[in-house]
Amino acid sequence: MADSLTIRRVSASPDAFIPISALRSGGPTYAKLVDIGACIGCKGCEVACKEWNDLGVEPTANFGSYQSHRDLSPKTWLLMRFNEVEVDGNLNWLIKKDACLHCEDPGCLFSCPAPGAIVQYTNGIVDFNQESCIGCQYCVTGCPFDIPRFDASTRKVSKCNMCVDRVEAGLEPACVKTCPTNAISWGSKHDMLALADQKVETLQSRGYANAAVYNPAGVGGTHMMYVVPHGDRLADYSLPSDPTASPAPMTGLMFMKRLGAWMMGFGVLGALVHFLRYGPERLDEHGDHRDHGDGPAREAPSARLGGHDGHGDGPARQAPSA
Amino acid sequence: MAERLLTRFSFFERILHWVVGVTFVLLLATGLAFAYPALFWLTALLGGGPSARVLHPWVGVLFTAGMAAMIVVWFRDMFLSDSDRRWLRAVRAYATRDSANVPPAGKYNAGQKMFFWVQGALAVVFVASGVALWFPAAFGASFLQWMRLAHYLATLGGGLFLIVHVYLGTVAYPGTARAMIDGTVTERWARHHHPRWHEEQTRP
Amino acid sequence: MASLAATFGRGAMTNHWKDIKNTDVILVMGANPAENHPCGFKWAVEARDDRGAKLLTIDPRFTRTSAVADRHMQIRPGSDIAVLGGLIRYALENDLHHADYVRAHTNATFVVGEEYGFADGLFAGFDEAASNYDKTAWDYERGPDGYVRRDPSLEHPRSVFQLLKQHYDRYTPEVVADIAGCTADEFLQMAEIICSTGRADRVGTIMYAVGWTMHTVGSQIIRTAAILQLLLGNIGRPGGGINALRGHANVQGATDHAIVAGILPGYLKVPTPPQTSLAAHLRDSTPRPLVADTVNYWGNYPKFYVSQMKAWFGEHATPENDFAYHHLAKQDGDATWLTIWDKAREGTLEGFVALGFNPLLAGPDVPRLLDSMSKLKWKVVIDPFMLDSAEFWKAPGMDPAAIDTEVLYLPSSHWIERDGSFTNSGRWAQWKEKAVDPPIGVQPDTWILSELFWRVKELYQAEGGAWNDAIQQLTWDYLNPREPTMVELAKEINGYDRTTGRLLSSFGELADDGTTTSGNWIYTGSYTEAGNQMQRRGTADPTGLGMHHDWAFSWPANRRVLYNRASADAEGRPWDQSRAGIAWNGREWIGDVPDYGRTTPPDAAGAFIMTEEGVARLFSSHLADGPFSEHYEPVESPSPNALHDNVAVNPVIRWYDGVRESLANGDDDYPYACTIYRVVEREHFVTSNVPLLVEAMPDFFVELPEGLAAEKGIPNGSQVRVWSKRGEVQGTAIVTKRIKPLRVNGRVVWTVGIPVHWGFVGITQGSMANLLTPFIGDANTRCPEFKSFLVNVERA
Amino acid sequence: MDISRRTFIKAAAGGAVGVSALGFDLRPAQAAVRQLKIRNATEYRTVCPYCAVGCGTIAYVHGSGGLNTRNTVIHVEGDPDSPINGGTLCPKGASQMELAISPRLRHQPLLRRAGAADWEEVDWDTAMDWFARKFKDSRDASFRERDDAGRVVNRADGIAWVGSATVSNEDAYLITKTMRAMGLVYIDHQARI
Repeated sequence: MADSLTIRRVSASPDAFIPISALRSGGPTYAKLVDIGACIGCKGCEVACKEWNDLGVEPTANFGSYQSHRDLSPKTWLLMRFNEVEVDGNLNWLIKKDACLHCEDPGCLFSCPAPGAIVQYTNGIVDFNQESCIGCQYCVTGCPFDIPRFDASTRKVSKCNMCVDRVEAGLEPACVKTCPTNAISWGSKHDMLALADQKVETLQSRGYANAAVYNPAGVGGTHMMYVVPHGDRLADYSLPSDPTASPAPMTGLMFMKRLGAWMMGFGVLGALVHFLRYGPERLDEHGDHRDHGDGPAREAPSARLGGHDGHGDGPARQAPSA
Repeated sequence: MAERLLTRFSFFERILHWVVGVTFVLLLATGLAFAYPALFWLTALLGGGPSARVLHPWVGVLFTAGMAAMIVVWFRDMFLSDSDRRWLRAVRAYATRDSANVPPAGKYNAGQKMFFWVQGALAVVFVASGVALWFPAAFGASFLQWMRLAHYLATLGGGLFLIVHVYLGTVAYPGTARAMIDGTVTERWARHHHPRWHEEQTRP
Repeated sequence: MASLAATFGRGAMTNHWKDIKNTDVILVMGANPAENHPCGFKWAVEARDDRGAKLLTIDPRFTRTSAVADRHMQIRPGSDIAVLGGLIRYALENDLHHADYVRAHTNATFVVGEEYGFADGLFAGFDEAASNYDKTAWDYERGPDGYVRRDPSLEHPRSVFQLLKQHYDRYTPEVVADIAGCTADEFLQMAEIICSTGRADRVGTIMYAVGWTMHTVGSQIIRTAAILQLLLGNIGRPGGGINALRGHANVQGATDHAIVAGILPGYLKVPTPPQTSLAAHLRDSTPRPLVADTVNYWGNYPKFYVSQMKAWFGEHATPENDFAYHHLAKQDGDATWLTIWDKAREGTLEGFVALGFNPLLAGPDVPRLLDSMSKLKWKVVIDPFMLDSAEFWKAPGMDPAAIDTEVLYLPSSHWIERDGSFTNSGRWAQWKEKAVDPPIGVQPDTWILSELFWRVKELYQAEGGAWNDAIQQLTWDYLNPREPTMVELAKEINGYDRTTGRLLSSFGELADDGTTTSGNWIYTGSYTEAGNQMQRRGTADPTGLGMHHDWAFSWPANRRVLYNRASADAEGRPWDQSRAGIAWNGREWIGDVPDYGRTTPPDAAGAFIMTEEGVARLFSSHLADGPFSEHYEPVESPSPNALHDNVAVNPVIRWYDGVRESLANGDDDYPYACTIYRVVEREHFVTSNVPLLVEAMPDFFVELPEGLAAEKGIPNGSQVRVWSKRGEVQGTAIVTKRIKPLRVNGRVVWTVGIPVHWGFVGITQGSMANLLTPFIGDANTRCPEFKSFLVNVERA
Repeated sequence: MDISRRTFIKAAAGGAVGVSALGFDLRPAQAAVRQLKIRNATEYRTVCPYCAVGCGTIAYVHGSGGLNTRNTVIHVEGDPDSPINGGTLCPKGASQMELAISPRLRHQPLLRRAGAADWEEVDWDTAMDWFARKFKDSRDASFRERDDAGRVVNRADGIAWVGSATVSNEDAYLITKTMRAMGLVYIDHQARI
């Protein structure tokens, strides 16, 4: 088996946050680079993705756009989004390939409660394993890019797997292979970063002063990076400007889970200690503690009222249910 | 001759208790399975991961129904009285079996009443956050993350309470659990734990 | 392509796809390659990113090509000649033309006769009654030697150069802006970039497609661009050229092999009735040199023609019977698409066969086509898929009971089930392997054609009938006569030496005495004794210019860039050493396969070997509507002709019966300009059978400018109705910023866009765009004016 | 996607996950993914059937080609060697496998009689006989050996043949050769439209 499929992280493992690569050496790390400045929005990648991965067809209807689907879906892992924006009086048709970014620190994986349902290979690919997926959709909430999609009929979540079957066989992902204008490149993360810098320079020389590489640090960088002509207008590309793999509630949750584990442990332990100290309560025939039987006299005479009289028996048994 | 028994909980109340109790344990177990990978095997209680994920909210529906009924049936009994407040101040004495310094309780002591109200409040949190997590498509990611936190905190609270509840109801106080089994307690038990209730029950 | 032949001698994309990477400026106009030729367009993006080339689009819409362009200028549909004419003027006015190139390689120096003139929208020689020109009025002036008089100084007032300057002088930036609707500033910014290539060290290319051809002035639009490229010295050079982007897999090949009215394979001419003998036909078809120093390669026409007749009729083509000259029909008048349907409408056409073609949706004026089709006696449709054309009697609004046309549908196999070759836009004939057998129940085109041939032939043998010698004597020496193989046909196309029986290796070996055969002379060399050259898959690229001579076969003679002699100066030195097409090393030409003899010295003849002038024609008498181009309005136009409204439209177009009445010119009920086009997710009509592509672009739509949509109360995504005087369509509105209002001759003109891909057969159905289009065509090619007409719009 | 084909090598079922702090790790080290679907396919070099860029493609075919088999196209993608497209394909090219095996492909000749509201199925032999008969009759009816001026024209004006710009060069040549020999002049294809 190819080295590139050595697993780096597995969802719902006690230390999903600690890369296994700290323990095992991996193979190459790959990255996909999407040059939005060279993208013609032909949907070649979208169609190639569907064809290669046998995702199937879902009925669509034109909703007043060149965009084929309104949103990603379990059958559409890659969607070209179209947005017409005027920048400094010049019309820009912003076309963005929307698909999994394969974060270095994958929020989906961190969110996933099902062991092994999400894995990250040392080559950078974050892959969903549907056999282990329990359908909780926590990955959807954990993804800062809103990528995974839940299929209600199979109760599984899916997303782009970077054509891991092709990558494993030494091929590039289907979208990369097909892209007519070289707007998608494939190679080692190092090379793609270097290429991204070159592309940014080219864009800047063509007048896109704010051209930038999108490889957000909040998720440790991504294995699908963008070269964005208008780096100052990320929102127009529906790219979050500051995505994070560990948002406040999730950090809180992680902390509380650890704390909670201790608390519950101590809870059980506390009960045990209490039991050992005080033991099971033993009552004398009056309902007093035997071990405290010689304590001070009770103030409440009522406590003994009717103690052994027995005449309260009948009504008492019936009263609550009457 | 056998000791005289007092009826503490009706059949219906016991059903309610166990509906809530069993569902809560199942929810807690599967919930902990989802929270702690090391406990993921607990999903086997509901048929494994995917099935546990499907059933957890439905069990939650049952739990919610039971909880709601419980509240309806019991809430009148659960208001804190002045003597309950005294009881609460003396909780340490209760915990250390210093019965002499525990103000006499009615049918429910203040601890039990607090347990009831806190569980009720937690149930509201469970249900509210649980519904959101059940139908995540209808909510935003950030909101859901907060709901996950809320759901977990409720679990934690409920879990801790459960430990206390089970401990007190079983090994710590023998004779207590039967109130939820055959519905009765011994007079001796009643006189000791709920003197005022015992008094009411035994008043001619 | 008529205009490219009229200018350069050959009617094809001058360069090829990968060559576009070598350019400095790419003007995309009348094309939308990002959508219609994405994988070829990659080379434009590569030039942009790797060379810093400027990518420009001029179009009625901001297209997906514009999305990656450096600059886009919106113009009104049908105003292309004004813009290009303005560019010519800008180049000349600012002395930006490549003077050495123009002097060496064009007919700028040629002196035109005194009769020539241009006034009020008409060139000299106009015959009002016949609506055509007497082209002798455009003849060159001859010198005492019988050859054309030339003035190397370019100062003769009747030199082509001076006439050119004078003719286009009217196309000032203001006039351009007035006609096209852009601003003079926008135009000047474009002009500056485009005309920056008029230097030896810079080269620019033009990519165009049917956005130019589909106008009543289509040929002249291309002519204007060709003239511009010649002035800038961009023809024949790597990274240059004027590149016609073909729309179907084998448009180029099917045209080369002449499934086209008026020509025979290899662009030979169909004989006409006045040519009563072979000699007469050859005399009319073989050009005579106009100057002493021209190769005049078409002078070999007799060799090509006789070899073709030998290929077709073998021993039945003898010198005695004029090589079976009368075996071929003599064509009288036009026989192109519009005329075919006109004949059907008249009722003189009985039968119609459509193979791999959906004529109904192809248009124009579908209501008229339906009427014409219903008058046919019979129709045969051969295609892997059911076509709207085969079911025209079921079209919306048709009553089958009222239609007597009998229709036969034959399911044929498709490309992946057949071997054979496709010739791409860049003239590369690539052999494809057969991957699988056709499904059971399906027959290959070759089988269908052979069966038809044999059954007709046998019927004639059995029962006699009209003269049929040509059928009986047609060469059919295939091993399995009921289904010739692709290899047999490829060899027949290449041709043999009849004396040795060997395959020819070059059209240079063809003879006019019947000793050689060649089905199509430009493909001679494609299947030689060395094997199938079209099947070669060598990837070497020693020049680094992407010529790949070992990959497939490029006609003619495996030449990758046409007219490459012009990539070097008069002495044979490349204009730009870093992008040398060919170079003279003192003994021979090195680089590309030279468009010239390999050892012919640079000064021996003009660079353009296919013209009788030996040079390229800035001034050309080969088109019907003028030696220079002129802006005429579309037949349906939202604007008067700003230059000469008395001759508003092309004066020599053919008006078919009833067409004038079907136009809405000057009618306020149809105020908006409309244009139709393809989108990348679809290819005409066949893709309506491909689920993934239907998913990617599901429904018929109408692109509306934001302002117009607001004015009409049409929200994005709502249903909208668009109608012309001929028909109406309905679809989803895409309200867009990508089409702006234009100010044309002082009034605001809105443009509406409509895609062409839908019909009533397919996974999804939608309106036929050609319900709207007018039944009128270009003066030369009869290519219908799909790209510019008038409509009205409302919310449905 | 048939995920069941994807198998993970699992250390153990049911959440037995490792504790790296203890020096061992029970988490899976490697994963097997869906098998490359073209792994055992035969490759054929062909050319995209859509526009005229002429992209080189590779058709992947399943089936041994043995006597008892009929092969099937399972995938088509770009030929990386092609100097034209370098392996890339637009959406049309990328989905051409679907064109090749479209469920809408027809396998039966159909005939629509005059005035009929629907098709009727005919066999190939009947269809071709019908075709040849119509062709000959219309040719005979419209054929002119000489025009009004008495010049030889040998022309059949009653039949038009259109198409196609989508057939191979060899078929295109055969169409022209055959139809010109039949005396047709109304011959055209998509170049114009």
